Parts: sequence; structure tokens; C-alpha cells
Amino acid sequence: MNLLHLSVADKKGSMSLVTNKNDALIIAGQEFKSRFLLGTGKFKNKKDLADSIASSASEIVTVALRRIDLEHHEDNVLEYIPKNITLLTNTSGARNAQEAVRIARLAKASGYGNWIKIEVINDSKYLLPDNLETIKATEILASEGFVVLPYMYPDLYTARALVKAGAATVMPLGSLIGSNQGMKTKEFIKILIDEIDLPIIVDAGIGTPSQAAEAMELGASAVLANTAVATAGNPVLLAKAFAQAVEAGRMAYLSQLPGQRPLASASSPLTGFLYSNE
Amino acid sequence: MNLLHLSVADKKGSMSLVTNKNDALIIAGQEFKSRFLLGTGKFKNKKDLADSIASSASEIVTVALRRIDLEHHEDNVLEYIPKNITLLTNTSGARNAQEAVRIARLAKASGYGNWIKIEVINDSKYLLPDNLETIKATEILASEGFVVLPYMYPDLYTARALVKAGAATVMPLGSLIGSNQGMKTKEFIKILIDEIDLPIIVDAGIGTPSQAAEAMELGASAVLANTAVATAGNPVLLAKAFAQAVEAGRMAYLSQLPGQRPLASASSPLTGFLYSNE
Amino acid sequence: MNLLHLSVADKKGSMSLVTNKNDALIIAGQEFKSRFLLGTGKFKNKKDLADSIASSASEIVTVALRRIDLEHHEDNVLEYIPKNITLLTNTSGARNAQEAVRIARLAKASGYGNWIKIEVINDSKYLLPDNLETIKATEILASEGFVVLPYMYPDLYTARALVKAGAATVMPLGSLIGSNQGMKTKEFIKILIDEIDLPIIVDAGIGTPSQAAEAMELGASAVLANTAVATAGNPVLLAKAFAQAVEAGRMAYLSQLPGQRPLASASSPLTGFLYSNE
Amino acid sequence: MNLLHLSVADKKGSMSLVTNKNDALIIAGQEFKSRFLLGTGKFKNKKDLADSIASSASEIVTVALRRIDLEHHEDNVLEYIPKNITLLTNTSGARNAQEAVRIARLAKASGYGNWIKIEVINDSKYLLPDNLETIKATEILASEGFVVLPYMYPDLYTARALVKAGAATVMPLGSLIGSNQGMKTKEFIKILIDEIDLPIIVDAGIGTPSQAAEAMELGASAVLANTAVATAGNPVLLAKAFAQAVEAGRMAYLSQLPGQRPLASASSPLTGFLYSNE
Amino acid sequence: MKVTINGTIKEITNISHLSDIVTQFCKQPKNIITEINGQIMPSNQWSNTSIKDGDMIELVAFVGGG
Amino acid sequence: MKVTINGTIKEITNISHLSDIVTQFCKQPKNIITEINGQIMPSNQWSNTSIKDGDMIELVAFVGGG
Amino acid sequence: MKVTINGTIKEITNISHLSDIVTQFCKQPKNIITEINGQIMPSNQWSNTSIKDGDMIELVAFVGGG
Amino acid sequence: MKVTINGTIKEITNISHLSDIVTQFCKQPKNIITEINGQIMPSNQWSNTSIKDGDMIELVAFVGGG
Repeated sequence: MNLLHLSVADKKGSMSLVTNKNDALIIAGQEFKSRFLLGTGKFKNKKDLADSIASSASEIVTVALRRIDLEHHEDNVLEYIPKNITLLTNTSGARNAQEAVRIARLAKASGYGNWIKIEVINDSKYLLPDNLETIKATEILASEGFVVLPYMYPDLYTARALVKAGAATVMPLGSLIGSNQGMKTKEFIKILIDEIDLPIIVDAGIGTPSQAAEAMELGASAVLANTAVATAGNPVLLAKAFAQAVEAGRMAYLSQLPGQRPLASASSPLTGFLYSNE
Repeated sequence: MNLLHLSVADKKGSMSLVTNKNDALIIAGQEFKSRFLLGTGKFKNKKDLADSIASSASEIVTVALRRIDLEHHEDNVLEYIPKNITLLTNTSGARNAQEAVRIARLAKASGYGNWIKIEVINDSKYLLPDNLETIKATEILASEGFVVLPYMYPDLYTARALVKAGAATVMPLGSLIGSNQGMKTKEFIKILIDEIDLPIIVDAGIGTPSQAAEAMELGASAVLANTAVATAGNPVLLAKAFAQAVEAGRMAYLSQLPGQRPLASASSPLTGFLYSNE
Repeated sequence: MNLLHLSVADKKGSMSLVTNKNDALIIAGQEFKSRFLLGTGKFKNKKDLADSIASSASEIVTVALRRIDLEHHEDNVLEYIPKNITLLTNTSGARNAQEAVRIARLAKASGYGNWIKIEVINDSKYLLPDNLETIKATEILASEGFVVLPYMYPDLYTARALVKAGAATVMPLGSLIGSNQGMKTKEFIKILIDEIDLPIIVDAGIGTPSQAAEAMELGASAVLANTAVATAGNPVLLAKAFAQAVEAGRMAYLSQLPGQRPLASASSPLTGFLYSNE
Repeated sequence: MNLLHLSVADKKGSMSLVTNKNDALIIAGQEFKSRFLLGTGKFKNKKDLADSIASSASEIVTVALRRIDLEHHEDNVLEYIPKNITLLTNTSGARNAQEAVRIARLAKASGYGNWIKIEVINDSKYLLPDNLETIKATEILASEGFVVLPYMYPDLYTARALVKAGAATVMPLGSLIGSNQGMKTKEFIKILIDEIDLPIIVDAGIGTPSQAAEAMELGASAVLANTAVATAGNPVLLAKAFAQAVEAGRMAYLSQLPGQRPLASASSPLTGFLYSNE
Repeated sequence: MKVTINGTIKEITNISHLSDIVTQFCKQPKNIITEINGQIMPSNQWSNTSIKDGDMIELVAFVGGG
Repeated sequence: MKVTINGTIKEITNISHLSDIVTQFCKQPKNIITEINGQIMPSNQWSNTSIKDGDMIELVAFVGGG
Repeated sequence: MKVTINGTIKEITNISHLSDIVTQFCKQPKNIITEINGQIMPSNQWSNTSIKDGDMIELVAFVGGG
Repeated sequence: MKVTINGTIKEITNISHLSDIVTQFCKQPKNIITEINGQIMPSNQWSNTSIKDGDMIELVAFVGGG
């Protein structure tokens, strides 16, 4: 029984909700079964990271670049990431478009770095993305052939500019990075989902599987999480929970959830039983 | 890899979070793998119901009793419920303890009705459960050997009285029946989870998989849904989504989710890269 | 200009929203201009208390009874409360109806204690009111001629029983005492407002003037606060703020607030300007 | 008794919360007693508007410019606004910086229009402000000597650019214009309040006095409302309610509200009474 | 003979036992539960439960419910 | 003579009536409420209420409360 | 003579200056603001601003707005 | 010879090419990315890239990130 075949409605009103046979997530022409992206920062040890990638079945994981430590041995994070996984290098550390571009080019030189998550942050307290610099970096890198996934503050005009600049997805933040507060920007992410013709991937602040499912129910195309998983008591189990919740949220979206109602409505028949003739 | 073995913490502080080998839900000594209970009301057709039971993998489903219609043929709902499933008959229609007891005894006479969800409602507008009458019915039916799962308004004193009266679980409402509003009573359900030594099953008002996952993350033992599934565009797919979200929420609970933080916290290393010598 | 005369709608559908000439709060036949009740516990000093009563213009303040300390001098709280103010003695410390009744009778013996706020708490962690014992105490005290204002957990059936038992108002909790979390029980307080023909006074957990205003906008008849005021940096100023916010919320209720809308709606004319001929 | 003198803490940590003797709102060197700005759109009639300005005691009201209707007589809105009130002309209708500048200059030509609320909207569905064009318009108009109050989507980097461009205040939106949903952007407005050294005036989406009070408690310098007032059953009464709630919220902010607590905390003494020797 | 079934008075003929009632009135007789004069009657007793004029009979079945 | 006041046993001397108890033990005697052996005693009765060995006395006052 | 006023082409007669336009077309002439051919024209200039065929004129007023 | 590696000045000996730098300074040389004087240098060029006094070298690696 292919449950998806029963879906008929559509977010834009004209096509099926499921835009391809297996409801794959498609980014830059590449198909992914999983709609959960895992970040690799902050894990207590690399074994947990490798096991979490496996338990989550994520097909895209983020990594960062950094100067090596000349004094101490450091593990090579790539050795813990299976070869079939798409590496998404972020530009963390970049404070403007130029620095982001430089990091992206370095990543590309490694042979692994064609997919770039642009992250331009010029604020050390809230770690908010700088939308204007993000647009500039997206434009440059897209024109150089990168697959560009910009992380952004969910502003409709910025999202439109990113589409125009050649972004492959738009990645609005749910709430402050690492805050685990969920979608504090829910109303505005919904606007992006409704108006932007690119996959919307909710990134940052997603702290629980229920929050991830909520993003998917809203119509997001995918969710990225890192801090919550990496800092959990059992990251491997939580990674699996996130992946499963994201799937559940996607199915719920496709099944056309009924909306909220202000009043009660019985689920059992209330009339005609026992006392109708009393 | 048995991910559950990694769990160590505990809600009461002394035992493992997982209180049995496979983290089974145990009610009245009976073990269940699934923590999602499905209601059978309001489905557009019986085929959808049967397929939804299958896709959800629920092991406990609720049914109601009603006078038969002497004029028209009605399907026998039991024919759509596999034999290995535990039938949980509700007492919907009962306006006081006495009527609930009568319905329970009728159910028992069928040979199927030893498990009773007590539902005493004396208010046709909000369909709120009458806690006092629910306690009375619980006491009588538990003493007659029924397995009693009372549906209740989440009041701590009532929950304590239900424990004393012999309830097998406590089933607090999340929000008004059929409203799909989720856990409007979250703070008070949390108190029941922390204070009551019986499985807490969140019932009523759970309208989305993300809400169901949230209940499980809070520490609920199980979730029951009906209206949302039965009235969805694709109930069969949504039933599966609910089941999967409940599982995800359970895993998240067991993995010890980190809490919310007021401020941002970087997931990528922010220092030592590129510009430290500028 | 008497702004109130413009009000026409009504919560019950038949009478004016303003049920008396000056929109007075009427309890047990007594009229009050102020709809803000102030609790007197936890103030850092009695001067702050006296000044806060003055700045709030409250006409009803709560007090408690306690065994005197045989070893140390204690201020007499009554000396800080002007004579024209209605004293509302609570039964804090009572764990059941019988103890509440005993405290009420002691209060009455002082000549000040005919107005009683019933508070029966049998739970030292959450300090939740015991609805069943509260109903019993209300019944006894109302029959003895007390003016009874029961503090309760917002359960519709309990509220109905309190009406029947002779309560003068119903005082549902907004959230846990002293938690400052506002109306976590909003949906259920709204039900009481709609269904119960007594003044609904929201008590406990109201931690900010905005929360107090929200309760009034919902249709509550009055609000009681204590912890937030007494523990503020400047209690005297905050007492005034609460009183003013309660008034603002009342006016908003009477002015028939428009509801929320899902989409944007321009407040300035958007058409016909500048570019219509471009 | 000047309650304000008791305030000691400060949002930036160094000065008094009250930065001037009477806690006046200061914009471009001009002092205002009222922190509630009223919009003049959508009123059913001009009498209601005039009475609402009076009842609110607002000292700044917004107006718009529009081509006159050649066929029908239209009231001159200025005749309903007392002379001592500061007129704040918005640039509604502008789709980019250039159009906003043109409208501002037209307003100035009238002799009334030195104070400009920049509103650049290039989206007819959500009516969201275009931050980038808003910055450009601010820069131009500030350099021409206008007092510029830009309406914006609450993005920290944009707010910083507006400060640099010469804005007199920053006016972040609470939620979509006319939606009455309150501060859906609360977390991000709080960031502006903490980081931006200009008055923060919350504009758009404020639908109830309690929401207005909440913005002030958060530390906003003022609140603007229009739709909620103009479309209420009794706008004159609601205008007064808003003004009073804004004042209450300001006092609450100055009085240093205690924060929320996760658990209960008694306001009455719970020990030492009646049953300690039982 | 007149009996009340599910609140409605019915004139019945050719009926002697409760089993006849079930056969005649239940279009879908499986899993039916019966009460006669307020007394629950298990299905194995239907065929030896006589029906007499004025009996109050309830015929109840399982239906979907939440 | 020994009496229990607010749960504590006190050895008292020079005391014959409840009014003496109030005077001696209440540092702030205004608005005091008394119980003697579980019976509430209005203040106008204090001076003619005798105290005897073993009496259980409660002295209660108003305090701040919410 | 034809001029465009607020986007509509109007055939006008007996008009020589902008002040005549305002008088004739503004039912409520107070606080009117004018543009002529994209140029803002202050009210003290209206009476010496000539109108010629093809002029583009804007007549703008304050209205309620948020 | 003195070069700057990752912002720190290092006195180096026995080094002629970039490949030697990587060998000597990278405890974990796999997947290393290099810049020399602001120019990215692919790994297949390391062995024919000479090092000279004053060169600014960056040695960069992948790390965990979100």
C-alpha cells in the first residue's frame, strides 16, 4: 500500500503535494529520501557522531572548516562520515560575504566542498545571520557553480533576493542557534513556505523532535538540527527520534491535517443511547 | 545496537527511565509495544478505519456502545478490528457514574469489554469529563474486576483519588475533545506525570503528530487520538504519522533532551579561524 | 463623556455588558469601583504594603490568620489597612474543609472576618487547591452567613457546585501560586466566564499587569495579585500598574475588541496613490 | 509621592531606568508624556477619531497622504486632530525608497510633514516592510532634515543600519498589520530593545491593551495602534484602554517585575498554624 | 404481544424467546448485547429466555468511538 | 499551673483569666483572637473566662496573606 | 486645453493658474498639496504658476492612516 | 627561514616545499587544505610549491559544525 498515492491536495493549489514519485527531497537536482539534516558540531566524542549519523539515516550533514591546531592531534571529522553522504560545509566564522566566499573556496579545494551552507554572522551575542551579506555571498558562490544553501533570518524580501541570487534552498532560523526554543519565527517561516519556490529547510533553534515535526507539518521541506542532538544524554537515540519525527511531520503534512477548532466536538456518538426514552 | 540501553536517568530519580527490557507500555500487567491508541469514531468509511489501525500499528483501540438502529443496516465495527488488538470500550453517553457502570457491564457481557475507558460527561457544550462521577465509576468497576482507564480533567487531587480507586491508568485531556488544540493543559499534565505512579495517557484534543510527540517528550506514557486522524484528508497516512511521532517523542524522552536556553550558543567553532591574526 | 454608555453588546447575549450604572463590581450586594484585589503577603516591609494599598486603590485586600509568635513582636497587619477597605481573610494553612471552616470562624470572632477566601491545599509542592474540600467548606460557611470567595482549580463542574453551594464569586487559578506565569488555564477560565453566573476573579499566578489585563479582556470580573507586587523592585509602583492594567483590560472588554485575523489588513489606504496611472 | 524616584535599575546597567525627570519619551529632542501613538485609519467616522484622540491623550498621531477624489467630497482629517499634536505622516503606498522619499517631500510641502514614518511595502499580501529600501529612504530623508521613524521587520542588522542612517526611533512590527496577533516577534524585539540606543516603538499587529502592556513591560519605549481601536465596537473607550495599558506596562517595567518561576511559591505563611501540634 | 425495543413499542408475532427478537430485529446480529427489563442477558441464554407482553428490551452493539 | 499556648506547654503564675493570658503573652494584643479548649472565645468574654491547669489555648492574629 | 489630474485626462476651460485648478477640483481645498509635472509646488506659488496644455498635475491630501 | 603558519611565526629547517610543511605540521594530514600567501593551493601542487622566507601559510581542516 503506497500511502502517498492517496494525497491529492497541494500547497500551491495546482500540483500534487507530492511532487515526485517517492516524495523525495530534491536539492539542485539531487534526490534525498531523508528530510533530516544533521549538524556535526559539539558531539562529546566521534563515536557518538558516527552512530548518530547512522541512527538518523541523514543523507546530508554539515561540517565546518577551521585552522588546524599545530600543537595537538585532532580527529579528522570526515573519517566519521560515510562516503555516500552529501557533505554540506558551512561558512561559520565568516563575518561578511567576502569571508564566506573565501571559506567556500577553501572547502571546494578539498574536493568535498561544492555544497555550501552560507552562514554570515557579525554579532557574537545572538549569532544572528546577516541577511544582506548572505545575499551577496549567495550571488557570488552560485555564479561560481556552488550549490548554495543560505542560512537566514526569515524575512520575505531576503528570501526573494536569495532565489534571484541562485540559492538552492532557503534556510530560515527557527530561533536563536543552540537555544532549543523551536519555531519562534513560525508565522514568518509559514510565509516563506507559501511564497518561495525553493525547498525551505528550518535551521537553528530546533530543540526537540516535536518541534521538528511541527516545522514539517507547517510545510517545511526539511529540518536541520545539531545542538539538541549533540548535547543530549543519548545523542544516538535522539538523532533517530529527530529523523522519525521529521518523517512523521512530513506524512502529516501530506495527509492534510484538519485545523484547530474553537469548541469541543464529540468523537463518539452521543445520542440515541440508553436514555433517549427517559 | 539497542539504543535504549544507553538510557540512564529516571523520572523518579531512582530507577531507570526504561522500566522494562523493551520499554514496553504495561497496563494491568499486559505489555504493549505501541504507545499510540487509536479511536475508531468519525471515520468516513470502515475501510479507512481498518487501514488506519494497520498503518498505526496500534494495539489498543477504543470503541463505543450504542443501541442498534432497528431500521437500517449498520456495519459491525468489530469486524474491522483484528483479533489480537485490545478493545477499549468507552462509556460515552454516560452522564453519571451509574450510567457509566451500566455501559461497562453491557460491554463485558459481549465478551469483549473487560477494558473500559470511563467517560462521564454532563455538559453538552464543552464535553468536559465530570471528575467526581469518574472517580465513583472507577471505584465500582475496578472492584468488579474491570481494567479501568478513566478519562479526566487534569486535576492532581482527582488523579490521586483515581489511583486509590483502582484505575489502571490516568487519561487527562490535552484540550477540548475534537478541538485539535494540543496540550492546553500541559503544565498540569506534567504534574500528573511527575506525581502519579500510573501510566499517564494523554487523550482528547491532540490534533497533530507534533503535539503527540510533545506529550511523549514531557513524559506521558502514551497518547490517544481519534478526531484528527478520522477527519484528515488521508487518515491512513496520518495514523501512521501519529504512531511514528509518538515513538519519536518516547525516544526523545528516553534520550534526555537538553532544555531550552535563553541565549544563542554556537554549534560550529567560532574562534581560531582565518581572522585571528588580522 | 461617559464612555461606558456606548457599550451595547453582552456576554450572555441579552443584557448590557455593563450591568449597572458605573460598571461597579458587585459581590454579595456590595459595590466596588476597583476590580483589582491585592494580597498582603510577602511584602518586605509594612510601609511598602500600606503604600501599595494606597497606590493600587484596591478596595478588597486579603489577609491570613496565624498563631502569634510568643517570643517576638510582630506588626499587626490590620493597622496598615485603611478602615474603609473590605478585609478578605483567606484560610491558608487549611488542608481540608473542616480546617478551613475553623479558620473562617476564628476570623469572624475578630469582628473583621465575614468575608472569607477559601483556600484548601493538601499538597505542599504545587499548592493546588483541593476542589472537593473547597466545595464542602463553601457549603458550610455560606450556610453560616459568610460571604464566601472560593479559590479553585478551574473545573467547570466544580464551579457549578460552588454556585449551588452558595459562593459569592468563583476564583480560578491562572497558574501555580507565585509562579508569575499568567493564565496557563486561559481556555478553562474562559469557559467559567461564559457559563457561571457569578463574578469570576482570576487568582494566583498573575505575574504582570499585561497578564492581568488579558484576564479582564477575556471577561473576568476582577483579578487578584500578591507575589508579583510584593516581590518587585518597586512594589508601590507595580501595585499602581496592576490596578491601571486591570482597568484598561475592563475597558477593552467593554469596548468589544476585534478578534485576531490570520492575515495582514492595511490600516492606511493602499490604492489610488501616486502610481495608479503608471 | 513620586513613584518613579524609587526606580534604581537600568536596562543598560549604568544609568537609571528613568533617563529623565518625568520619564518622558524623547524623540528627536522633543518630550512626550504619552507613550501611546494612535493611527487614524479605518475609523467609521471622524467624530470617533477625534474623540479617540482625546480619550487616548496621544501626543503623536499618524496620517497618510493620498490623491484627492475628484468626484466626491472627503473630510480633511487634519481638522479632527488638535494643533498641539505631533503629526507623523506615513509613506504608505510607497513600494521603494524613492517613492517613500517623494511622499515625505509632499508631506513637508504642506507645512505639517517634518515627522515621517517610513513604510515601504512591496508585497500586497502580507504587507511586510522592505527593510533594505527602508534603510535607503531613512538615509536620504534624515540627511534632508526629516525626523525619521522607520517601520521595519525586526532584524538586528537592519536596526543597526537604521541607527547609522539617522533614524530617530526604530519601529519594529509585532505581527502582520491589522492582524491583532500581538508580539509574534517578541524575542527579536527584545533584542532590539537591548541592543539599539534609540527608542523602540512597537508598531503593527498590536490588537489588545494587554499586548500593548506586554510590549512596554519588555522595555519598549512606546506602542502604536490603529486597526484594533478603529474597528472596535467602542473605539473611544478602547483608545483610552490602550493608553492606560501602555502606561501600566511602562510602570511595570520601571518597577522591575519579578520573573516567572517554574514552581509554586506560597503568598500566605503556610507553617505554624493550628495543626503543628496535632 | 407488545414489547418495547430500544425505546420503541413494537407489536410482535411469532416470537417466543429473546433469540427470536435478535434474529428478527438485528440486521447484523453478531456481537449484539441484550438487556431485558434492565437485566443483562448473555447470548447463551437467549434461546431459553421467554418473551412476554410488556417486556423492555435493549439491543446494543459496538460502534466506532474515541 | 501548666497550660498549652499555641502548642507549647507554659508554666504560668499570677494568672486567673484569659484576659491575663492575652496581656502577658501577646506583645501586640490588638485584634487577637482566642480559642480555649477548641472553643472560640470573643474578646468581651476574656475577663470572665477562668483559666485552669491543662487548658489548651490558641492565640491567633491577622498576618499578611494572598 | 487638456491636462492630467491625478491620472485622469481633463478638458479644462477658464483656467490659467494652478490656483484655479485647486479651486475648481478640490471640493475641500484646505491642506491640499500639489505637484505639477513631478515638481512639488508650495501653495504660495499657486497663483503665479501657469497651466498649459498637457500638464501633469497631482492633488494630494492628508487622510487617515496607521 | 621564518614563515607564518596559521598566524604564528615559525622558524623552520629542512623544508623546501609546501608538502614538507604539511608533513611536518599536520599531525593528521588527510583532507588538509592549504593557502599560501592568500592563494589556495590544491594538494596535487604541494610537492612543486617552493617555500620561501616570509611566506604566509594557512593549514585548514574539516571539523564538526552545525
